[in-house]
Amino acid sequence: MTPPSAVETASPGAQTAMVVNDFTILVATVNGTGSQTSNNTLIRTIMGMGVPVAGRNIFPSNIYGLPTWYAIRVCQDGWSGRQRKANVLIAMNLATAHDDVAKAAAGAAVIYDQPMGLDTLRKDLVYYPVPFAKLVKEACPDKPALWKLVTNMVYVGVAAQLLGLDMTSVEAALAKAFGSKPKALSVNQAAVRVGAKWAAENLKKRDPYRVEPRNLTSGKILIDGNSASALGALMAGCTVLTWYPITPSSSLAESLQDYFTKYRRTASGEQRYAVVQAEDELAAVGMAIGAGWAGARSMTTTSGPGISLMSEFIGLAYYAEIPVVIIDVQRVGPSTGLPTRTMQGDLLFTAYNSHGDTKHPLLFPTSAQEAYEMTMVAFDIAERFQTPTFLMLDLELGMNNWLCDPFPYPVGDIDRGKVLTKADIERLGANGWGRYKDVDGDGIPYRTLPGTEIDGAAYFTRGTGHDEQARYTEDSAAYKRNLDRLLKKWETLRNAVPGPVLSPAKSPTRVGLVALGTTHWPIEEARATLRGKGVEFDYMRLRAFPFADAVRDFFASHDRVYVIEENRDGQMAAMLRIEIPETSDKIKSVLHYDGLPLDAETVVEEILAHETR
Amino acid sequence: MTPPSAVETASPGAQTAMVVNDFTILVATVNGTGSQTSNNTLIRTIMGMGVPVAGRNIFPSNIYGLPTWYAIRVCQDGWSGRQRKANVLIAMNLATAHDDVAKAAAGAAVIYDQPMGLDTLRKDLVYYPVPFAKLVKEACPDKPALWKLVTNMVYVGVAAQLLGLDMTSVEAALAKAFGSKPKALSVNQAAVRVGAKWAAENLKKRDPYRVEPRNLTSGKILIDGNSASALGALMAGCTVLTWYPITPSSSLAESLQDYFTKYRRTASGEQRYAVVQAEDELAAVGMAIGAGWAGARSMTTTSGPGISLMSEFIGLAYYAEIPVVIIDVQRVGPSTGLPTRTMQGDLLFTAYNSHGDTKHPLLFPTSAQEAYEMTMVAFDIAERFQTPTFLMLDLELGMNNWLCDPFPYPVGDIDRGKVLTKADIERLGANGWGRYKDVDGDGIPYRTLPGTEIDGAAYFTRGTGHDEQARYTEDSAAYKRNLDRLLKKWETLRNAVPGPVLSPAKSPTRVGLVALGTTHWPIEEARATLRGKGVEFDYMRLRAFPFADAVRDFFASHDRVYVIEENRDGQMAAMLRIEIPETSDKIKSVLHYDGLPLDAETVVEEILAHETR
Amino acid sequence: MTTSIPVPSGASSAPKVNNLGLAKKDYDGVASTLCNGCGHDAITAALIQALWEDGMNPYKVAKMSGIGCSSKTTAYFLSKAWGFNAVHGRMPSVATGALLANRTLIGVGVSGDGDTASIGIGQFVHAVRRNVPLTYVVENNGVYGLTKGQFSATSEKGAKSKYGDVNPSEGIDLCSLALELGATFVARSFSADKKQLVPLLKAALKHRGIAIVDVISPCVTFNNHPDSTKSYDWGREHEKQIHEIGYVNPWDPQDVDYPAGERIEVAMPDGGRILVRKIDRDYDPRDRRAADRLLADAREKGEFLTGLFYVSADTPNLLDMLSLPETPLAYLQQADLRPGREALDEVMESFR
Amino acid sequence: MTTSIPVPSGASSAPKVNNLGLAKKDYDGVASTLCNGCGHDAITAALIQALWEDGMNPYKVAKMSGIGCSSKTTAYFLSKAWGFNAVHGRMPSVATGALLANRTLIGVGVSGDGDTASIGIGQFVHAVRRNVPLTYVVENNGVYGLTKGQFSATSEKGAKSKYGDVNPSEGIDLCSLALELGATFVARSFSADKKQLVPLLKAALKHRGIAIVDVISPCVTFNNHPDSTKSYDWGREHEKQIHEIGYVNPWDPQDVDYPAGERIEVAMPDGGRILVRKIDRDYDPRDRRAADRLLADAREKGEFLTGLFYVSADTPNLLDMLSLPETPLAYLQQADLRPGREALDEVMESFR
Ligand SMILES: Cc1ncc(C[n+]2csc(CCOP(=O)(O)OP(=O)(O)O)c2C)c(N)n1
Ligand SMILES: Cc1ncc(C[n+]2csc(CCOP(=O)(O)OP(=O)(O)O)c2C)c(N)n1
Ligand code: SF4
Ligand code: SF4
Ligand SMILES: [Mg+2]
Ligand SMILES: [Mg+2]
Repeated sequence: MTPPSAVETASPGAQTAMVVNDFTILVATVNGTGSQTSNNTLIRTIMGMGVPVAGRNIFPSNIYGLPTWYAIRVCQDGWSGRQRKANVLIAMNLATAHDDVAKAAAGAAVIYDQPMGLDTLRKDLVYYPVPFAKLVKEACPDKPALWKLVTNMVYVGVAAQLLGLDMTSVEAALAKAFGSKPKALSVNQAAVRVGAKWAAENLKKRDPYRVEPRNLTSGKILIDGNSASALGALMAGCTVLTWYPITPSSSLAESLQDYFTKYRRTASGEQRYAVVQAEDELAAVGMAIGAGWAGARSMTTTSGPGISLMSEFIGLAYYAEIPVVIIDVQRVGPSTGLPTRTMQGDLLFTAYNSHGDTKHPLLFPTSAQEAYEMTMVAFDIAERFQTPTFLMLDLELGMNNWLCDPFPYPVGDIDRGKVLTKADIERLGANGWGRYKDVDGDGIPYRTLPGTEIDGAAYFTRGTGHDEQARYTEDSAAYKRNLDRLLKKWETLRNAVPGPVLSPAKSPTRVGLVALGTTHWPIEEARATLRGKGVEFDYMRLRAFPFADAVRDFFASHDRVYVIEENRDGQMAAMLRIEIPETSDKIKSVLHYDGLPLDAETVVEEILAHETR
Repeated sequence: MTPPSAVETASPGAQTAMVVNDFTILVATVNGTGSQTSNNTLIRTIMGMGVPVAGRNIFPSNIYGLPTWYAIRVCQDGWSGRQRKANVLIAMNLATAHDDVAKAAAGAAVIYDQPMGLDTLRKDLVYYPVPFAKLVKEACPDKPALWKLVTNMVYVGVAAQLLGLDMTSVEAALAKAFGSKPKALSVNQAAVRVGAKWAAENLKKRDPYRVEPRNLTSGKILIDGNSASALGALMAGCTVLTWYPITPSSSLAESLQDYFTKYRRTASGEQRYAVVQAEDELAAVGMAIGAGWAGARSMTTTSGPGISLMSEFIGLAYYAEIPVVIIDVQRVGPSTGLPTRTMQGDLLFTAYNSHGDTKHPLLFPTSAQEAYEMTMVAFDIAERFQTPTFLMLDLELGMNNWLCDPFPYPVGDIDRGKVLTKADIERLGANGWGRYKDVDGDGIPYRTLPGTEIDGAAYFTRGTGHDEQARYTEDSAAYKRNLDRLLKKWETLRNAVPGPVLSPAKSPTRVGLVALGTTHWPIEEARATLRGKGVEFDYMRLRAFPFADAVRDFFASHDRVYVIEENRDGQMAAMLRIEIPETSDKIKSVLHYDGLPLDAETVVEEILAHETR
Repeated sequence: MTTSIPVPSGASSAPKVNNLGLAKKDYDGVASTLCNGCGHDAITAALIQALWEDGMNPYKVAKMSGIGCSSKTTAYFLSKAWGFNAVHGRMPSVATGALLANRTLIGVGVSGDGDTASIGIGQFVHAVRRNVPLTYVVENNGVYGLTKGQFSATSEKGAKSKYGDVNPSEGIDLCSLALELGATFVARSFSADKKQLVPLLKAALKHRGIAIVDVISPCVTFNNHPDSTKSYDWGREHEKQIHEIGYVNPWDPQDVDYPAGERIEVAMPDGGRILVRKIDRDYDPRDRRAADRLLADAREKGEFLTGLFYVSADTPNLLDMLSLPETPLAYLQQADLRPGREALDEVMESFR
Repeated sequence: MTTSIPVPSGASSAPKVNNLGLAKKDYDGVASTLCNGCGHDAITAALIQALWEDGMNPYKVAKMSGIGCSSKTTAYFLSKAWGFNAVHGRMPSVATGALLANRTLIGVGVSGDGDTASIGIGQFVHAVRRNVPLTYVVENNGVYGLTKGQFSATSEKGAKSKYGDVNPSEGIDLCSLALELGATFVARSFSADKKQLVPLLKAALKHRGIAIVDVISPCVTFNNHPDSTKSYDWGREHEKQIHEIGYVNPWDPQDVDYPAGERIEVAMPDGGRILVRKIDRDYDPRDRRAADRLLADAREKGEFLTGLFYVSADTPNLLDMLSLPETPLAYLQQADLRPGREALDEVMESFR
């Protein structure tokens, strides 16, 4: 089979210079067909060649048969954000192929299943039709049941050949995937080889995209944020996980369960952890709160709908001052929304969650490593401040693969906060302490753990009005004293959470950028682009709510600040306006909220549109 | 029995001039002892004398045996806000009597149960010890079981005599309370008479407080905000009420149920309404949403904890665009808090309730009449804008008695919003409409009601992503289009909700006041006081969220604006800062949050403290 | 199963249109997006058949569901009807509200075992207690399909997941639970047993109260390993019908040549009849205590019984208790609802 | 009731201190703020008695409750213990969490019928399924006391309120529901029957799984009219004990002169024994099917039976299933919990 000549002559990409290690591969398939393993093979192969990659899964809220995409950003400069358009499209799904082609970058290479006949759709692309049906039979003649699955490995072979992937690296990636299943390994190896061989013999490279080996990934890991956070919880000494499944958080709980099983089971079969799959989110957080109250490091994982359901309990934990870690892997709302798309959509609702006067610390990890570290920080804050503490992940960070350095072993010890032991009570005397008394002037009271065997240690926990001794009261003055102390605690907390990370321009600028979470990556990329255009901005990355003094300072030293976030309503801008009123006039919101992660191009365009010079 | 002479000579109040129709009576009793009827008799007697009154119940979260207070503000100028200190104290509860005495205003009259021996506590009060045990036996010799209850009517008689209450008016009030129960009537009449007679014969008036007849209440009603709102719902054509009991909202639902029974039951026993006591708040709002979806005017009533539990459903109703009215009779949070105290504590949480990008209209009634009218407005907004609409009452308005003009019969018709009938669909054709299409450019789509018997009328409602035709979609562009339309709808809504009420000073001032709800009354009183001191302020009373243009204008025309509210965190200030960023720097929060309603004195002090001149 | 009860659910005798003059395709929905072979799709097909044969007015059907693969299926039948895919586990309340607003709607609820027995068990319990007139179909696969295979609360204690995990908690038997709570129609079936499922659904749709239909419906992707009690293999091997069941609508041809006494007939309010014929045990589905015993025995023995366990055709439902008017509340007009000035005056007077 | 089972719960034989050397007043709480005569106060008194006689370590008791008059009562006993008055209807989850964190705690849950059967039925169901080791006392008055007398879900259909309203929905029988869900200890009593209540609570406290104790507890303020099935009058007139019950702790004097065969004895894990003596029927509380029948019969006849309906002393509880270490999770130290560097390296390697 020869590619149609129309394509050969019309392709403008054919003559341009090579584009090496800087492009996006988009694989368009149908979910439930096992393409994940093939895509992992591709990404690991490139990583194995020492070239930085990032893998992004755009999948449906469905188990089988709907369109799904996997985007691999290959970028030797290390940028990992989404790119709007694909340079190499592997089009395997007829249902979306026309649209996929329409959206590809000019000059893109299109590898596709020949019968789809995509090559007439656009003149500016390079087409590589592939007879997958024929090739898969060759690769695996005796197992028709596997053809659907194995087809995916054939495209790996074709792409490997076209992009110049290193076959040793491909084999290593396959070995990693199928190491323990020799039969599967050999079937998949055969498929890759058939694809590569066929491509070598039948396709003429006419597009510019190539991968060339570098030495930029050695020692690095490719990890999803959910696994990273789970690992953080393991290291933080979390002992109780009570959760309810919900995309995109389920894999966090399931990873942690796996780590527990592996690293917290003693030789005698003792399990130094408890995991309970609750019946819903109310029960999940209720259990976590009960466990936190009784002295365990406890957590729950959820996404937006779960936060809504937990609202009553969150207010209880705030007011009764009970440590608990709640991880919200955000997805697109409102309501069930787009469960498999990403958004920074729960910020405002979580920050002030529950009726009455309430505020909660939120942590905003940007990278897998921060997901790991901030999970540990979250437990320390929760126990130190005896308050529900939120780790705000999102689908983009939680469920995608990020290249990063291996995580450092935790330095320093767990901070269990102000807990009085039997000996302490002995020393203080039975009436020498009060559960809700501000002894240290920081608003943080002391607690005892249920089961402490001495008179005077016990206290009564309630969501109703209480005085310093945790006694029931409806007294106005006592109520107000307590609320004021909670505010003082909040003030203490403000400079105890991770402060912002400042990335100043070469010389101070009057205009600043502010962001949080994974938008950091496209923003940094955009800053580099803008720098190339001679436009520079100071940049502050928020790592937590409430806002440390440095946040206020940043606003004070800038005239205009773009607050970039992934939601419609400018939720972070709202929180800044509430907490630091004088920032209000300076804030300009840059909002991205279509469910896809922000990309650098959008940042550049938005900022330039406003900052016309 | 003669009052101890120590009291007679030491009382500084004895010689001062009479204070007529301007003081506060505080009755301190134990709850569950039936004092409510006595207090009602007192307040209705004064009202019957043509003197304006307001009744305020400060009660425990408990059924029997804990302290409770009833404050009657007698004020011929019509001020109805709480006063910090009582001028006439009726001290019937030993548990609080010492504290009650300590907190009374200088010169206050103290009527108390003689054995308590309060008269040595302060020198600056006028004491009237009363031998209630003896008197009650006289009043009702043959029914010892009733003594506890009837004691309360004895104090009515004593107070009536001392304050100069009109006995015909007392009799009328008793007749109103016991009209249908002649036996109870005569027992209570006897008790009042015994008390009055004893007082006439044994007590010498030595305090200055007196009620004198006026003609200021004729035609007026004395009504609690919950009943008023229930009446509004009846008039609005509400047909479905699904609720779960919670203080202070239960009496709203129960009143509405009563009105339904009385005014919506046809002769044949048909009930033109449905009331279901749900199993919890999730179910209550779920049912209301189902009913709103199917075309009924539906509502639910709750308080803070209920709003927290409804959060997931509220987001669904926002995103799927389903009309429903939710009445939040606010109490003190966080968590269970002080269930029988008042607070404007759910503002921020309700305004942006639920995960994802969500915002909801809130209405803030200030008076019983507004509670009545705004309940009707709420139904119109809910249906017109197809969105969950909140009426933000609070315990202060909902459960206390307010004197006001009788309510006008509603003018104008119910607005059921954009509903397409069978005939409409016939005209438009089956594909001629789309459930989530913005046809009119106002962001508000059309809907059909389930059961409309024609092809093409049906659509599918979901909390997941949907396109204009209500079809499931995960498409980024369609998702964003929909979210943007919701924002456009919000813009339309902004000037459709009740705008602020402006009360300018005689000449424009640079400093303004902003408030909402029942704090209006003490603020108006404080403004009068301040005016007396030569200090004037323009004042804007907010009636709804979102904020109409006039709100922005008020801020634009003032340099400094005190936002006065009953919560710790300045929740209304936060909403103003979010929605009208340029107001941020101008806002100064005046916050009152001890669970008691704001009083004028506090307003005066707070403002003067800042505006030192 | 072949039956001599004249049930018009087979292919052969089916008329081209039903009593309303509608073809079966008039009851179709949009294309399913579930996995090939998912039990839920078979239930959808059975529902279409039952709605059609029962001559249900499509415009009056309210298709209510929660969240899950199962809950998605309300989109896959009867596009002429309104559907409401609400939030997870709270379908019953939304359905209750819709029926309050419009008593002429035909409530068809579809849920999953996670949606009903885990997060939704509270609303299930209370909907049953209230006898909400709702056909409540649980597509029961023992797992959360949509979130990838975790155990649901109907998985029996000790059940093994595809990945080898063991379920530590007692499983809920939704049928015996519903009976315990006073349900007025309780049935179980198997998604692969369309012959039984269709008449059961037909009867359920005609029941004027809550009709719990627990349908074991294999999840081919996450819970179809042979030792799973929710798998096709297990179901096919173990299903024991407690009787043959048929549903005869008033307009269906009369079943003439059938000796009385061999079967039990339950008259339904609209004139239809449930016909039940003995297979190997005498069982009267109107006897609640018998149902208790049957299900308790089955649990003890680990049996998978299907059929109509219980029906009480004449218990008043929630709407009956509310004395609603003929006209649905949703359609009442201002004039029907807003009392006159005298009423307001009267109320005002009471506050003077 | 007089019993010849040697139960040390009477006034006469009670020692001044219990086996821990504690006086009964060591089990007191703060003063009650409930209405005079409220059934709940009697249950509090019985709990104090039972905790004391059982020699429960006060410091290890976790008093868990929701919201309601009933839920307040955890403050009215055992001030030496920690109490947690959580949110309405969600006590079971908080209790579960506390027990996970510290398996040595003695979980005592107190709830109301509204708290448990209305808003809380979901968490009740799942706590039972999990066999959480919790004494779960429901102070059942058929109404919401604290919000002034609305019906709760345990009010039977047709019940009339103090104000004349009629309950339109089926009432939930928490005991038969618990049985249905696999509860391992199920009992009912009457707050006015302290003689029975104390030994039942003693047994419940020693049970290593969920112990559901449904106590009819009149609300004198809102549901004590004579025709209310939750009133004192009705209860006193209708209570039928299904047996005499006693609980004997290992350190209690042996019951010697008692002919075997006339009673049933259930051994509890700590060496204590439940003794059950026939009154007018033969009943073995270890027979779950018998319990099913008993309760179904009682429901049919409208009987108010009290006693221990069912106990299974050796079913593994939630904590057993989790293979927890001796040391409570809450007390494990960083060294016990944080894996070493090799472990981190291994995980890192898996992501290369
Ligand atoms: C509040 C909330 N929690 C969790 C989820 C995630 N979720 C979606 S479907 C589902 C379980 C569905 O299980 P089931 O009802 O058995 O349906 P199946 O997919 O098995 O048919 C869960 C937990 C959600 N959508 N909403
Ligand atoms: C979320 C929430 N909804 C409603 C309430 C109001 N509330 C307080 S107690 C109660 C009912 C209590 O009834 P029950 O459990 O039977 O206790 P009882 O007072 O009868 O002992 C309700 C509805 C609340 N506190 N929280
Ligand atoms: S995952 Fe299971 S339940 Fe969901 S569609 Fe696939 S087979 Fe059906
Ligand atoms: S209201 Fe009822 S339940 Fe509450 S304390 Fe009083 S008697 Fe007890
Ligand atoms: Mg399922
Ligand atoms: Mg109760």
